[in-house]
Amino acid sequence: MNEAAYNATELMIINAARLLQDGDQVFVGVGIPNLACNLARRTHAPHLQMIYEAGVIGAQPERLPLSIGDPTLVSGALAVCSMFDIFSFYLQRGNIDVGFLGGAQIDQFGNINATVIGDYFHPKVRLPGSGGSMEIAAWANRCYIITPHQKRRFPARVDFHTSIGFLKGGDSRAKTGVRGAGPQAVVTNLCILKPNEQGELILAALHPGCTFEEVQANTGWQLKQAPHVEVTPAPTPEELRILREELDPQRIYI
Amino acid sequence: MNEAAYNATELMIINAARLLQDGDQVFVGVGIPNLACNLARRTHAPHLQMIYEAGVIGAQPERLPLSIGDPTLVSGALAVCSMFDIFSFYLQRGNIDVGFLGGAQIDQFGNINATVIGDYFHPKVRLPGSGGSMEIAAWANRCYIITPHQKRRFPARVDFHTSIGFLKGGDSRAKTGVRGAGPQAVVTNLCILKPNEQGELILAALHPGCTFEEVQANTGWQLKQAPHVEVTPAPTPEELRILREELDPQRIYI
Amino acid sequence: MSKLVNLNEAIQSYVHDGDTIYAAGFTHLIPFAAVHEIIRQGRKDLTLARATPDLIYDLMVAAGCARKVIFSYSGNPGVGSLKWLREGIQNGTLEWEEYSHFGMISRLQAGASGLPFMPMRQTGAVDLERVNPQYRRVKDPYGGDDVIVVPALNPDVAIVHVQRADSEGNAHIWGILGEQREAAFAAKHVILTAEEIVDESVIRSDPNRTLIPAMIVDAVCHVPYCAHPSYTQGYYDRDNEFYLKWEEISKDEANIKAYLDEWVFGVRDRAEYWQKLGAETHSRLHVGQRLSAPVNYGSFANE
Amino acid sequence: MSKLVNLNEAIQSYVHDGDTIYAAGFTHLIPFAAVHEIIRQGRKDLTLARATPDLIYDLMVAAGCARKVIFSYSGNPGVGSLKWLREGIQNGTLEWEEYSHFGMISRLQAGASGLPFMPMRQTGAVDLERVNPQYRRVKDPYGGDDVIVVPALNPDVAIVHVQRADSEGNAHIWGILGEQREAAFAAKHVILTAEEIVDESVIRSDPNRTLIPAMIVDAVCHVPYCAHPSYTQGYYDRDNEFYLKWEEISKDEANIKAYLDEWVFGVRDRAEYWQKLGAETHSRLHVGQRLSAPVNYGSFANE
Repeated sequence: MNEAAYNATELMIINAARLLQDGDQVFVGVGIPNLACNLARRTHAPHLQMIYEAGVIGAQPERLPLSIGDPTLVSGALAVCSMFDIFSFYLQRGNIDVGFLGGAQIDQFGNINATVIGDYFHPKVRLPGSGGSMEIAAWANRCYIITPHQKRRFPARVDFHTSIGFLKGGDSRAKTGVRGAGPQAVVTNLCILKPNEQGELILAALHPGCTFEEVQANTGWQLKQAPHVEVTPAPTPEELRILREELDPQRIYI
Repeated sequence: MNEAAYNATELMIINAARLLQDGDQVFVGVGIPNLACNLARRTHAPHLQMIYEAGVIGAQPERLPLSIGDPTLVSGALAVCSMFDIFSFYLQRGNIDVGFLGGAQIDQFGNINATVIGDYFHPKVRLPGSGGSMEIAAWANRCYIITPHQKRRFPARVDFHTSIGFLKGGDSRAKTGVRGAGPQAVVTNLCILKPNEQGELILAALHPGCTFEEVQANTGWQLKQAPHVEVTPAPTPEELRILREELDPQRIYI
Repeated sequence: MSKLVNLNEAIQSYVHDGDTIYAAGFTHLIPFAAVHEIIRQGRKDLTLARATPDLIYDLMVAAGCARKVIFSYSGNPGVGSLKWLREGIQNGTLEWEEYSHFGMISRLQAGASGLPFMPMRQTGAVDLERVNPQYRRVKDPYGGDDVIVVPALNPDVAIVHVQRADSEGNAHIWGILGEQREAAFAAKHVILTAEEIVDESVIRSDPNRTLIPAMIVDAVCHVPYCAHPSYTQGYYDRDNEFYLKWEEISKDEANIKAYLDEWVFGVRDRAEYWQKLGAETHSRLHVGQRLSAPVNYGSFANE
Repeated sequence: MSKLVNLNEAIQSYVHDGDTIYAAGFTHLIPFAAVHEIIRQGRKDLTLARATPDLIYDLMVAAGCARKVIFSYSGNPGVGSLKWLREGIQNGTLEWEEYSHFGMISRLQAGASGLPFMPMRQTGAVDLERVNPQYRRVKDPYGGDDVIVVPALNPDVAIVHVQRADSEGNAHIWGILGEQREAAFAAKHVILTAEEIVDESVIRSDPNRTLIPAMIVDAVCHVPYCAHPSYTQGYYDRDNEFYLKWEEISKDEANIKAYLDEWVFGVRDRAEYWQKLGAETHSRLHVGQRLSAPVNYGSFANE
């Protein structure tokens, strides 16, 4: 990775932005997903729409929000509704194209643990819990996970299924009857993992300068590789300029 | 009945108004119930509040509405919500004190038929159906029925239970688990019927000049009488003045 | 991306023979213009779902568009009955499926929420359950009484009239909300008709008022006076005289044919219909001004 | 009939040791002033229910008011964790019951609707179901997949902050609505706090904005700046600096005690608290004006 040209966070944001499509209805959290959506809107996906679990649709924030319930998300939004409505009429009904997920642990099948390290009733570390992610993972048409690549974050099996990816692989997700297609990519500072046909996360693309060995060393299972592992195009000067000058000029997240 | 002094409709409205209590939250239809509520508000129950199944709370109509969805009910109301909310959060939750009911048939136990005369699948006369009355009858704390007293309207058994009173009497209503106390009075142009402890409608009060025989002749079952059948006080000049001059000056309903 | 089209194109694209349609609106905002257009286009075998069929579905039944009605109150509210519906049911020429109001809107709520059903407390009135097998029961897994459930209703098309919308279909609605929102979210396609097409900035000035978002809308049609003889809060009054006259207009084949010929087939669109109503009716339905107090959403522009 | 009382009287009357309380608001309108008053009054053994416990419940746990929390996301949103809650759970000194956001608000929706439970579609994530037996399953009587259900939550008291209310408790809310309305309808008692007490005519000018009706409200308290460090849309900004500082303020017994002594026990009420915050904070939290476009409800006065 060319540390001089861009940092790990910028790299993840830019690669996440590229996965978004024009017209996507995106259920978005603050921080990196928010920046990725705004970058996509300013580049190839001007009609992408951001939806917040707090009940805000089509936000046009005048400043970078700290929380998903920030007042700047509301002023000038297209619509605001109750949380019950956003989860019922939007997410459960199938109106959300993309969900972003994160967590302390992501496993070989894209399952996520954001609840607890250790035993649930006698926790070693208690984490915040599901929030909206249990339903987002199940019901958004596609999900993306953005996370730094560290071995402790990528165990073979998570301690707790806060939200599911492909469960145990094969047709185990489909058999639960959930409507969404599950996690379509995990974007890290080293690479992009994607599910193969069995729902197992495999190496799909390396960021410039990164190697399979580096990725494997930071992954808790024997990582498979796609037949043709791609190399992601380096962040362009224009992507970096928008990110740094327009979206996060105070460098709160990047 | 002193026909010169007041007509049957005025008599029913005034007697219905007297049954309402200050502070009652009343689920109200247009026409006679609407006039009864407005009369009660202008006499002994200034804090009575009218709620319409269309989702209007605390209406202050500038003119007499023709339908329960009239725009004059909305302008200046305290609150307007969706129909789903009015039935869920207000009625089913138990926030409604009084409901008004009507129908083509009312039986010995206060059950109402507003659906069909004859067989449901091969109707002799098809009536409008439940609308909100199935739930109002079950879930309002108290219900009142206002109807002209005619034999065909008071059969011993209704052809169809659109909404229930005391079902077959005894504890049969309580056993259904519905929360409301059921019909507390039937106000007609001849008398007031009230349920006895078995839930059977019996003669509780006669309007001035009316007789038990007259009531019995217009009722389809052997009518019991309360130990002390009262005589309702005649409409007062003030009640009649408010009704005629303030509430329905164009005599649409009265 | 603008979705503005003429109402006749929208009907052509989204309403097909055999569809289940939900023309929304409880007394308020009933989209009569859209239904007149459906009749003009000669659609057949429709299943017509509405809590209150109102004159709008009585007219469609009379015009021969309907195979079936799904409803919860089939009267002319505050006036009387709906002759064509009533006779269709009595004669067995019209299929029907019946609920209470709460059952009907609970079906839409389930449909709008992506759920298979919605629960309701029992009412003790079991006759409707007996005649309509779509009413079912579910055990309360917490040990209370059984609940009654109704299945999701997901119409092929919902037609929803609103006060103002932008060209993509983000819509402000006020006044009686009925089941507008639930019908729109439940339906597979949404045709939005609006009194006014406004700039997106008007919508964005009050996002809490946006009850229907563009993402669920397929077509946006600018149709002033779409709701007459129903009404649009703040735009024109309910034509109560028309509702009272319905008994006469609908009383027999000859009368209803005359009405259809004159007011549906005899005009090209709603603009012509409204002109034809004439100045006296326009003035009778005029409403005065009574504005909402504004609210401050706050500006967060960089100082 | 006016229900205006001081906040301390309202807390005294409606919040009792051992109660289940729901201090509503998703990020927005969180009633910090009410919770400071509960702490000042020394309430014990409370069950604290909120989708996001946020700093408000972390503070209550630290102050020793809580026996149990019911929640769906226990972080400091956008910042980090809630130390006192986390340690209470880790050490086993605090009982807890956990849901997803949708599970939590579905519990309120059931409670607000007078239903025993609400159904949700399956998510495949069964671990929470396994550890929380309040999650149950119900067969779909129409033959689809089982649905997940959660039981009604009916708190003893909901505390709901709003922008403006009349003296009886009819309240306008705008901006993020969270679960304000559901919590109020679900609760046995409702304490309403408001930035402004307005004349009933302001409420009546926009009835669609009235999300909470007086009939379910027990006490109305006029408490400007009630929500700080949370915010009130259009009145003052979220104090993000305070949320960022929480890590430090809450980091140990000494720090949190100093905070409680100074900002909770050290002031009489919210007016004193707000004064104490000082002019710089006031100016930092100032929001500009961005008004909603008015709507016309129509006047129907007799001509």
